[in-house]
Amino acid sequence: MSTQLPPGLQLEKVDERIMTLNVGPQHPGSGHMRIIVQIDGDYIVACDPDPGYVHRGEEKMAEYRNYITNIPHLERPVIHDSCNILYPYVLGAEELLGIEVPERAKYVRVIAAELNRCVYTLYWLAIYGIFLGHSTMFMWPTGDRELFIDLLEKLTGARVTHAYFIPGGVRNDMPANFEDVCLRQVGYFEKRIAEYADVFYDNPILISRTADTGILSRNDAIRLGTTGSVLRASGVDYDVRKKEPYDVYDSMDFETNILKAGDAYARSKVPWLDMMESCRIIRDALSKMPKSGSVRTKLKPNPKGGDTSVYKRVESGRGALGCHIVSRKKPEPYRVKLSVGSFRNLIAMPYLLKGEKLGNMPSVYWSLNYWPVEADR
Amino acid sequence: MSVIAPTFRLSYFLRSILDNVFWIIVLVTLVGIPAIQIVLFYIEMPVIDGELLTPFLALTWLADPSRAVPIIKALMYTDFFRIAVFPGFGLAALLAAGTIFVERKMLAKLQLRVGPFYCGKVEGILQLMGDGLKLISKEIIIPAKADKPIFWLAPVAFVGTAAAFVSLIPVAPGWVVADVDLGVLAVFAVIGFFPIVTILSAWSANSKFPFIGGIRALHQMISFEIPLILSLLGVVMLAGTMSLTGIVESQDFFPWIVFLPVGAIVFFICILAELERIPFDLPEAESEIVAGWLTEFSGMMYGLVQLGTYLKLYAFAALFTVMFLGGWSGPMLWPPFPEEIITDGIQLGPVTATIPGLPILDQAMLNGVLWFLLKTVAVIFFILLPRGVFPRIRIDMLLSLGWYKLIGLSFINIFIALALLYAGVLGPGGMI
Amino acid sequence: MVMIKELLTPHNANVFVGKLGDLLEKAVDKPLGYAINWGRIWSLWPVHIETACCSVEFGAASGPRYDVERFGIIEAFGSLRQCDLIVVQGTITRKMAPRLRLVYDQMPEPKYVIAMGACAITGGLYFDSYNVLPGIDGVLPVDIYVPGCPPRPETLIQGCMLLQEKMKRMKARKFV
Amino acid sequence: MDPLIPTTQPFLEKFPDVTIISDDADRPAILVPKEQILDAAIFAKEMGFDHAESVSGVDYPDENEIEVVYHLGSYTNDAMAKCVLALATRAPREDAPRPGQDSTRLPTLREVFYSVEFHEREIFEMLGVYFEGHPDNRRLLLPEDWADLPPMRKDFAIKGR
Repeated sequence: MSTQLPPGLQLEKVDERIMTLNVGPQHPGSGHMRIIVQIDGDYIVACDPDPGYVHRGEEKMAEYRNYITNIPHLERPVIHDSCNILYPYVLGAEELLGIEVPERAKYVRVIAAELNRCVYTLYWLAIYGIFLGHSTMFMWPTGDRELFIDLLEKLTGARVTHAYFIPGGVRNDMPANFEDVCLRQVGYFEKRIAEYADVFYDNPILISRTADTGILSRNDAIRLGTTGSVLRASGVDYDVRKKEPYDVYDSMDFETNILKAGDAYARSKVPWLDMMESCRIIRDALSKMPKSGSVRTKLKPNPKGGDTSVYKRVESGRGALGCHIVSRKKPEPYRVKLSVGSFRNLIAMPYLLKGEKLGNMPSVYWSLNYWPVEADR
Repeated sequence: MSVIAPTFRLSYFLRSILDNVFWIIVLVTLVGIPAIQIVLFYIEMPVIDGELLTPFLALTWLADPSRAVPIIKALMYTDFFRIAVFPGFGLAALLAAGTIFVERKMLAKLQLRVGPFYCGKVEGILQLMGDGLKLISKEIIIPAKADKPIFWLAPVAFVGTAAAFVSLIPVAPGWVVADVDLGVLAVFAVIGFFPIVTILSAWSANSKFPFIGGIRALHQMISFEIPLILSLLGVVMLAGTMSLTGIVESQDFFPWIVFLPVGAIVFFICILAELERIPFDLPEAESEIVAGWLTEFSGMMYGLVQLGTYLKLYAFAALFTVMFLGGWSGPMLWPPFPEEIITDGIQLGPVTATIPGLPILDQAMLNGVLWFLLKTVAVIFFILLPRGVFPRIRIDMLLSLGWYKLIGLSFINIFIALALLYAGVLGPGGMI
Repeated sequence: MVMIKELLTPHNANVFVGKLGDLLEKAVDKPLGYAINWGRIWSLWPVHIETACCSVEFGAASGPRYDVERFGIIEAFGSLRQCDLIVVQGTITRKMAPRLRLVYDQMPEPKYVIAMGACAITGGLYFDSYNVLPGIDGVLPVDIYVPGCPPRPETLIQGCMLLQEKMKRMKARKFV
Repeated sequence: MDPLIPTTQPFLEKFPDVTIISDDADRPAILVPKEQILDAAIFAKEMGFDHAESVSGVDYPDENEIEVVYHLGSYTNDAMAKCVLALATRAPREDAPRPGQDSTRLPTLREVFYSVEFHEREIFEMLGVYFEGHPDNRRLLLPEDWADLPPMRKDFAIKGR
């Protein structure tokens, strides 16, 4: 009888001390997912994430569209990081279709991807702030995020859904005086981001609340296959931009931020440090890029891929983002699989939340750099 | 404001209020005044200037202002006026409303926003009225398995407890609803009701998140009541009295915060915790337990709880003022009442009206109220400020803060007070 | 005298009381109804339910640049029992639809629905997906449609203002 | 950086049945029969691949098989950081699938690579491949009342196409 019920709703015979809480999908601290938490007093004894509330079948839809028309819907899982989520798909399609990318387009892509990483991370930081009850930390990043959105709007023409990367380069060239505006706003942001430390990262309450909670050791981080900031906060030196540079990241000047602690505080601090590196990369790319030239290679109409498969990956705001495209000599890809950072980090959630206090649930959950829409695809 | 909203809403609103007033006057004339007349013949009236106040006299004030003054004075000294209007509920509710609005605007300014802006045309000052009118008219949902009588009772009891707390606060010399000899003890007795009301409402809702929130509130309030009480003992020792009025009078020359800063800090932190304000707003932590013990309240029940919360905020701020900042005492700021109005009367062009009994309020009282309000508003401001700066802390950190650190600090405070007392510096018969 | 006795029947008394009640209601209802409607217009508290990616722009709308609190709309309110507005932020999947309806049913009257984004209106980009509903019309009664993919925050704010316009023309139901 | 370690050759030496699909230095790909996948995974782990980046399932109705591709990467070995090994295996496909009860089965790799847990759950609901030994073969992303074919199979046509 109980097998007919959906997961998490089974009427199990449990200890009377244990209370089951449904956190989500309508819950101010869950986002687009449900976490079934069982608590004993103030301690979480079991946690079962239940994603899939935004499962829209992107991968199935990709099989019915050709390589170009796949672009708009494949960026929807993370609309505030849309350049980065398109990046592996575009790289893979270029390899399948055999297209060379002009040099200038590579730099424009790097700039757009780093700007978009800042947009994503600022939104993530805003939600992290409100999850900890710090409403000022919601508002400040949300306001500063608009600067980068302005820049991307100038570059691509859309506020969040850019559809800017296409196989063969980018859709259009940089507008005039973009470089000046970009440098000015990045310069302002670098000053501003230091203020976040005053109000948030150096706050004694925040430190005492998030430090030593949800500790993910180095071995566990590797074993669970986590990625991105979660991995780097546990002391593993792995950044796809460094380890397997794509486009022109090998000539960029930046560092990989690694923290050893592996707790929620370290996990919340790595993206913040990464944003500073993003600013460095943007400055570097703007100075090194060719000042003129083409930004896209023209495609043949309805291009067909070979009879092969590719796996490309990039470093997105949430970690390594892979795209596995299987092609079978058709204008449409035979199979597109997005291996997203959120889905890979999700596995750490039941592991980390077990034994934590209920009050730590929001901070540990959101420190996993998890965006439910992306995980559901 | 916009193209799609061309009409001026406030004028409609004011017209509707005028409409309301008109109909109220009509109804009062037809129904109310006869009823009052009937009632007045049966109840005992106060004696003013050796003359029994009859309904006839009571109605003459409509025609003769000089007769109005003694009646107003008499009414001002009735218990009902004190409870409902001046040192009691009316003042507190007014301050509470102001607090909510100032909180929203101040938080918005901290966060580089504007806050409520369009409601009421001028910086959104009518925002609170809008919220209140909406909450009054909203459906009230009672959960199916709730304990209905207790669930209904809880918001009312919460506001009632908060109002009882307000009634103990002395605002000016002689202006207090209930001047209890053991005022501090009475305050603690009233505060002790808040956890009970909270846990009753949380339990009766028969829902998980209110239950967790209620348990958290219970833990928090009870563990912070002990340092709250202990931190006030120093003041009580030095003042030599438990009456709140007596404590204020003992601070004529200097407020106790000068000698007992430790106690003041402990008391302030305890206030934040008792009021469930950030960083101690665990019972209402949205991201963990939806809205804590307020989760199941809808409509005006929620409105009542909010009103009670802000009444409580005012009462605690006022208690801080009374205990540590010297209450109404302060240098005379209020300008003296013009002498010629008392002797010669008010001159309005050719007409001179001599009104005996003016001024209604004396200078000392007005000055006291002014100082009291200034200090209280400053304390309220400091209570609101942490909301923009701090994240929320965790329940175990909160409890260890309450039990280990604050209790220790409040004992240190007591030792300081005892040392000052036995050294003969302060206190009854002290040097100062 | 006989006539007065005949007039004072229980039926006539009932009619008289009823008329008096009508008069009282007329005296109170219209201005009070207006005041209550005015209060509802300026105090729309949205439920915190995120259904898809439009929630990013919903969050941006409450940020410092757009700041919907100017219109009395407090974002991220705790419990749905105190909310009056439900902004459906994007795609509704088959898994989310029953939950959305549940949230709507749990809210107290009066309640309003804004369908934000192309997906919430027609299914949008996901018109041929196997797990997405073609719009939320079959789930909730929608008051305002805000198109866009995602709508800019300005569009959302204009949608809220259109809802205020619409509410102005609605008759405030008697306070429940 | 160190020279890349050859990855496909040792597999061929140890398991003669495997087919080498790609011998690229960064993206080696091999196809292993389903009986040997567990041993091959253990061998890959010994070689230095310590986590699974992605698990994707591809449906081949022409060949009547469903392919499951494990993309394995390495965090610990710096020389292999660039390398992503595609370890593919194939399960028989049935025309009328009954997920969990038909012959579309594979041994789970969760004991070897813990990180495939959620990926395998996703493959189970999307393609109907039951992973034997997986502790948690429950539905993950699809609605609880999903009664149709597993959606990523090629014979599941989406509406209007």
